[in-house]
Amino acid sequence: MLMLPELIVIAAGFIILLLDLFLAEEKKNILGTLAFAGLLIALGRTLFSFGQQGELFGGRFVVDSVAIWFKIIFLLAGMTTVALSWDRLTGKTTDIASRMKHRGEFYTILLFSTAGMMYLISSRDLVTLYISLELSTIPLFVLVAWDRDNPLCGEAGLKYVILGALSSAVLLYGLGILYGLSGSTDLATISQKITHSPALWLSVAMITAGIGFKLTLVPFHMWAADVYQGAPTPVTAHLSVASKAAGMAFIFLLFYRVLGGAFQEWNILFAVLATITMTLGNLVAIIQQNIKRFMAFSAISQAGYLIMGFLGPFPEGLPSMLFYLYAYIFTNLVVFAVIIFYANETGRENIDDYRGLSRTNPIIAGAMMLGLFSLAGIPPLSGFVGKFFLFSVASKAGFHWLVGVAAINSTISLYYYLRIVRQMYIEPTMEDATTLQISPMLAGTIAITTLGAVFFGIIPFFYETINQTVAASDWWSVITATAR
Amino acid sequence: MGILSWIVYIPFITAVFVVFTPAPKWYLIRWISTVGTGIHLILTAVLTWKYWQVASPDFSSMKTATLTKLYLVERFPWFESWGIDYYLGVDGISVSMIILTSIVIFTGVMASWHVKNRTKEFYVLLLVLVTGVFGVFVSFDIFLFFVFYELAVLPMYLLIGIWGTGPKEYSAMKLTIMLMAGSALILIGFLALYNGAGGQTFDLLELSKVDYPKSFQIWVFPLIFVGFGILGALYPFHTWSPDGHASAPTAVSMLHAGVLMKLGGYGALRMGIYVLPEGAKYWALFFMALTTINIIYGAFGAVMQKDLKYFTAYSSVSHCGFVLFGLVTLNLIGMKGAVIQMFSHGIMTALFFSLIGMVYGRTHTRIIDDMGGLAKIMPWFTTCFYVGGLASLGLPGLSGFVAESHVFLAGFFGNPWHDLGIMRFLTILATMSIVVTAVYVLRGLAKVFQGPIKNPEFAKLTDADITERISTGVLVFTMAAVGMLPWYLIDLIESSLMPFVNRLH
Amino acid sequence: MVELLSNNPPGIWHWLILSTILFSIGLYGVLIRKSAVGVLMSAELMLNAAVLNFVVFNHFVKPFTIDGELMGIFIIAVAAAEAVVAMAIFVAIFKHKKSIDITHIETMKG
Amino acid sequence: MNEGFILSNAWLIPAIPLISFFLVGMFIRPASKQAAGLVATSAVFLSAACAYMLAWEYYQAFAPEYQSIVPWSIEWLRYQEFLSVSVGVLVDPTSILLMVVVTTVSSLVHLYSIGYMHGEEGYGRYFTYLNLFTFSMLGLVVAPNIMQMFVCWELVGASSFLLIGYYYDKPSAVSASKKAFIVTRFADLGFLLGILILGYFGYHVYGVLSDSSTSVLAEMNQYSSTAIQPFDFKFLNHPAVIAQFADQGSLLGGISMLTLAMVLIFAGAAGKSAMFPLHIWLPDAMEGPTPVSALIHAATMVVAGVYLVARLFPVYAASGSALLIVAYIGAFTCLFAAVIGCTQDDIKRVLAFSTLSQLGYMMLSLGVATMAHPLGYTASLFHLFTHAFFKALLFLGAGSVIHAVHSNEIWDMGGLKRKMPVTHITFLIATIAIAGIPPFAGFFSKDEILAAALGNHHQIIFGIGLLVAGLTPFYMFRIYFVTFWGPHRTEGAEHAHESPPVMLLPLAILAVLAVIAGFVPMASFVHIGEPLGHHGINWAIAIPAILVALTGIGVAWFLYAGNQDRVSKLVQNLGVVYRVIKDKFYIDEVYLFITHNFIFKYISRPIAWFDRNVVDGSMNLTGWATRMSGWILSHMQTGQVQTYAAWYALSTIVVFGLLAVTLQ
Repeated sequence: MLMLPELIVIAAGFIILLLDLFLAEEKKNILGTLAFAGLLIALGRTLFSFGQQGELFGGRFVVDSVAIWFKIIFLLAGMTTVALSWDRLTGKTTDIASRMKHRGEFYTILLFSTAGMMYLISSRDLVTLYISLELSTIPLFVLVAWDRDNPLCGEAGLKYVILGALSSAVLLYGLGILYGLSGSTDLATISQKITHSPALWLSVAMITAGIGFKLTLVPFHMWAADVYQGAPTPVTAHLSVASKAAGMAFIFLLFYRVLGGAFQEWNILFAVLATITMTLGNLVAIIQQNIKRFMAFSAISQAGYLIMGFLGPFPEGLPSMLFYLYAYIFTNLVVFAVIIFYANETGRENIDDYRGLSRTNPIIAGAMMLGLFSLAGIPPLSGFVGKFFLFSVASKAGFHWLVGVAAINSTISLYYYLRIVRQMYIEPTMEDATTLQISPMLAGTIAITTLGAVFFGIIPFFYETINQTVAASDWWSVITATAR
Repeated sequence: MGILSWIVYIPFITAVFVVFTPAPKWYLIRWISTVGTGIHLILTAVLTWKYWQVASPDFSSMKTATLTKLYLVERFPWFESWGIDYYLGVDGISVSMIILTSIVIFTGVMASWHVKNRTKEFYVLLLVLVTGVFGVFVSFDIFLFFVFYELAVLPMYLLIGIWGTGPKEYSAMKLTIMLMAGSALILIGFLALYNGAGGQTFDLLELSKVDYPKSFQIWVFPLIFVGFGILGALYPFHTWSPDGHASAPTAVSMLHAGVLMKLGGYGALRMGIYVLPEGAKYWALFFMALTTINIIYGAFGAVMQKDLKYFTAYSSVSHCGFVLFGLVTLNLIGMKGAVIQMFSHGIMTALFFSLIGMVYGRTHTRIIDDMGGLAKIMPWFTTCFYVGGLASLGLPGLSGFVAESHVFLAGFFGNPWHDLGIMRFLTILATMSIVVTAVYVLRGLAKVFQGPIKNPEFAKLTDADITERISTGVLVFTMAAVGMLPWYLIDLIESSLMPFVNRLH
Repeated sequence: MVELLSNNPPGIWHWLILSTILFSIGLYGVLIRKSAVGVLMSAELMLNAAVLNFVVFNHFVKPFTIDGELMGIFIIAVAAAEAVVAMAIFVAIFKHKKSIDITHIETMKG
Repeated sequence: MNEGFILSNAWLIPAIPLISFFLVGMFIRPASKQAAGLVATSAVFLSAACAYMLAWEYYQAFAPEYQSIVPWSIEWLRYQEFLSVSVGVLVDPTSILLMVVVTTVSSLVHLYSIGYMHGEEGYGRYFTYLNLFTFSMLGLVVAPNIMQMFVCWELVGASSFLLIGYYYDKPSAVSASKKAFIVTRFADLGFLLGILILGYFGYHVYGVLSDSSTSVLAEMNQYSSTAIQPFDFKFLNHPAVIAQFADQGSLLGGISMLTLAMVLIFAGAAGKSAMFPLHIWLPDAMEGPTPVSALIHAATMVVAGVYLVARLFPVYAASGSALLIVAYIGAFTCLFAAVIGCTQDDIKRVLAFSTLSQLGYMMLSLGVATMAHPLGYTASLFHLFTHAFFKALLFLGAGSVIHAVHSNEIWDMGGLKRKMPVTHITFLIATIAIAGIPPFAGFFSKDEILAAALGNHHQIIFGIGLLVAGLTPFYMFRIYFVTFWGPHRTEGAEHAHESPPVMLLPLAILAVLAVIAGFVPMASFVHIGEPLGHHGINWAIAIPAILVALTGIGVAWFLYAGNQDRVSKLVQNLGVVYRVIKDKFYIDEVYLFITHNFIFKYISRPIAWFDRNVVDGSMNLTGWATRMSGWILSHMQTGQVQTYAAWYALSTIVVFGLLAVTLQ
């Protein structure tokens, strides 16, 4: 039963929705557990179905190794988000302002969004593609604007929803043209029908815009900073990993499956996008004060590195990108977990507020430092390994200048990541500094994600598995088929 | 796990032990680190002996070899699909560098005996850093090399930032960023090497077998050389070094000037000249000019310095200039001189910085003019300082002379590919530095130690205690040993250098 | 008149131009309307342009399939959902600011 | 070659002081001062004994034609194949001569110091340094190759630096030691470059020879325990090699490579031997303890330069112009120093200047020699030999006086004749010896020098030599009269008393040597080319020389033996000339100006500034620019959702354009 994971997630969502109506407030902790359990089971099922390939609904829903890898990401992201939002939803945070209400709806919506993402990577048809995309996006609008009493939240939601609508309109227009050119909504068919023509370029441009929105590629990134800053931090974390991964899935489908053949010589587009994305992200991140906004720009620059994998002979970069996606997600979640922990306890969100954290909570500070270094691409952490592979792909494609830009950029990024490290380690502690209590949930999250961030890169098993399974999947055949 | 892995990981294991020691027990931490590094020192001796056993039979056959021969190799596949291996091995150069590092870290731990503030983190970072250094010296897979390389560079930020003095954040940040920019260049170069060879393997020796097209070598070599050169304080990228060394705590300056700056020379030799001989030939003269500037400029810069650490830092710039200068002469004598200079300067500058740290710990000033007449109060320190100073101005019988005479001779002998006239001219310029060095060393030392006691406060200061005597004594002894019996070191490295030279022809 | 129209049914180009015009109007609205609701409506207009595209292409390129119409219907549905969410958010904002003039919603910048 | 024990183990001679240096320095000194002194001294006496043994065995084994042999040597520094430096012992008459001189004087000075330095703090340190010096000097003397000579050359420089700065809390001493080291260092730069040139061409010639005529190399390898190397003197001095050198053509600016190399090397020699204009360090070096001045700055180290030139004499001879430079610089220094010597009041400084002028003699006599008429060579080394004894004696005598009077100023002394008879007699002997009155030592050597100068038709140099032969007795007797005759001028002089026997013994021994040293048939031992045979005194030159000397003494007696107003009147009349001479022609001031006002002000400080502000500044600028651009870019983020939308639409079009362009 290939669709089981998705169904489990959706079912869990509905169950929570219903229970939420009947349960008394003090009993509602069960909901979080349920959500977590649902995702966990789905994850188990997904892992279990490794190696299976297959399709449903006349090939409109396909499961293969790449899809499975993505689903694992989405499920992990969902679980982490549940874990991260736990204290806020159960009102265990020291800082009152950062508590969140309506956990039932929260979990439901989160699960639906996750399900949408899982469908997204499995879809092989414009219709399903679009539907699942919206299914994954619209709940996020809601989540971003979750805290009704917080004007920033509302502002973030507004910006997100308006720009989201705009981008989906543009995307749809592009898809429409694609449909017009090929007369089919089946991706494989489209990829065989299309030929170079200004209309195709226009549609590609529009699709790129749509994808750029989700993937926060400069110059389609503008919503990111404000939304990340305004949204409740767990949601920000979710956006920064899940939504980006969804964007990745989307771009995989469209550029690998549809435009792959025609796409070989379009490297330059990605080179340019990658360059401006990472550069602008890094430069603007330097001067940020609010750490969430800071992480937004850091995430933008990471997207820049990520799409370097598209350069060069086509499927080459695929495993590297998947690998880096994982590395990035682990690492990013470490940082966000610490941010959430700190905000929960103190309600502080500025970089300067992290002064002397290494004195009060050395272990957490250490985890944060590892996370930041991994983001900056410092060996032997996973962030470095991932980057190294991506750079190598670009270099292999002959884009040495791009490698240079990327390498210099990671130096710049090191500069601003070190700003935080400096606050934590070098600056004197705050006057009112005391050792902060950390909830088991967050502690566990931080521990696991940190281990991930460290060992994912050192132990070759992960990359090699990704590499083999992806090679076994039908993505390569598709590419070679359309490469004509 | 073979001996090389032990060599690399003993510091790390020590660090782990330290991590699990409760922070208030700083004396315990101190002892653990001392014992760990002590064990490492012994192990290094064993390694040297083993290396001698296995390698000495080949010394004669290496004369014509064009490919480095590795010993005590440990190799496991790591990322197979990328051709990345966990690949350790040594040749004479690595061994000499390991000896250097092992001595310096041992003395460094001893010299930072009095670090009471956050001792735990201090030793952990120190040991992690030195793990990276050892890793660099033994890894022959350029991915692994790079991993260790950055591992060695980064802890510096915290070490300087937390335990430093003066404008420490600024210096630490500048140092880290500049060095990381350097490693960015190196990364481009490495990836180019990898993909230029068809993207099959990161094995250095395999890559060195590939003969890259000249045009390729011409643009890759400067990336790698400058990338490493930044760490080797290549002019004009040396400016991190004075501030960094001035702000860093004792042991860190020792390690950084003593060992880390050698990574630059080592990398430039191993990754640059060895893999890209054509590029080296193309650029040698240019870099020779730069390094000449290094030598002269550093020396003259040192004359005017007021702060003992800046003083030493500038002299390091000058002396590291000799390393790179020797490398780009592209002949056996020069490269040998470069490696010996790495060793000699490592010991020498470690001695200087440890002494400065110890004296500073007593006088609480590093300003040369504020001191004076310390010789009466601290005879031990004075003696060590003078031995170091004489070594740095190349007095025969101490290690400095062995290296510098090599380098000068090499510059004068020149090589078949470059205009002898220019090379000699540059060499003559470089030789000028021995006078300038004499000037600043003697002025500085005289101001600090000789003459009447400037500050009555100093009269009640004490001379070196036992740990300080051990650490400085070891360094002085090494320096004199190399200076008087240079042939051991020379035999160690010469045969391993032959391939580098033969490849060029 | 009727004959004229019935004899010269509009071809694909007319429809495409129409959809393009719609799209452009929508974009224009998104860019210059002050009221959030207006902006949202313009966005919907753009979506409709896309819908029109699908339907038209379906009719002219693949007359005997329904993929395009299907897509169109879905889009309309989704657009509705999107509108609902957007409206909810607007309401929430209106509670605080007593206005939904989006040019004044600029707390977060830089 | 089966010869005596010492000859086969000649390394003992330098090794013994070295060992004792380490022993004393590390272990004995901390334990007991007295022991340190005794051990150090006895060690040097031992090596002196070895030196005599060696001389004896050598002259037994290798008469009559005294080959230079290398009984012991090991490879020390291997630059590359066929280019390595060995540490060894070269034994030939010249080196033996020097060994004897060095060990003798050194041991006597050690002995003397036991008394002189008694009660000084750092007594042990003193003897440690002294041992170090003796070792390095012997190493220099026995060097079989130019590299070893350079090594020991530096070491003697260092130990002299340490000894001059012995009173390290006395600023004048400190600056003097710095000055000495830096000036000689500057000279050594020339030496080093010379070595580089010689090494380079030597290496090539070596290659040529080993290809073409291996017989030559084989011949060189005779009598030496390791294979010949390009740095070896034996190699460099070999006619075949020199012939090759000669046609190596010119190096920089048309100067022949040989001349250039030799001039550079002479620069080094001039630095050590304090030839004009590098002489400035020697007078200041008198800040060191007096025995040190006696040993290092009179008898041994300063003659190293002469020795170096002598060692490379064939090569110098091959490039005539270099040798000419040697001659004239020597001659000039000889006169220049003597003139200054006439005006100084510090007894040690006078001696220092006399040392300069005597060194000038040695240099000039080397300069006037040729391979055809090598008399000058012998004369120079002969003078070196005799001078070592009487000059050491003078210094030790002066030391004994200073010890008694606690002042260096001759005008603080006076009338010590009766107070310190032994010192007085010995000092007088030395004075006469240096004045060149027969039958004392100085007479013979000086006579030979003058003969050599005239013999090779260097009239000017001969004239200078003769003139200085007059000046020398004048200034020497000046200080003699002022110090020992006349009334006691100060308290110190009042209460002066004779020094302890341990100091007087060396004086006595040296006095004997100063008398008899002249009778050594030097010419039959030390010579270059074929033996000259012992030619007698050339009275045609001797008589005028003696007369000139006697006039000098007479003038000195007239001016200084009686009342002082004659002097003051004379000084009045000379006026500015006197001032200029007394201030040593302001050479030091010139140097000071160049170093401080030029090098420091116009090179070092600008460089330091440039580094901080330009180089470092540019780095900081980069960082600043990065942050700045970030700040500017951040203004794209206006917070206006419609701006974002506009960007969005615009960039979609741009992407389309990009695609359209790239895909055309």
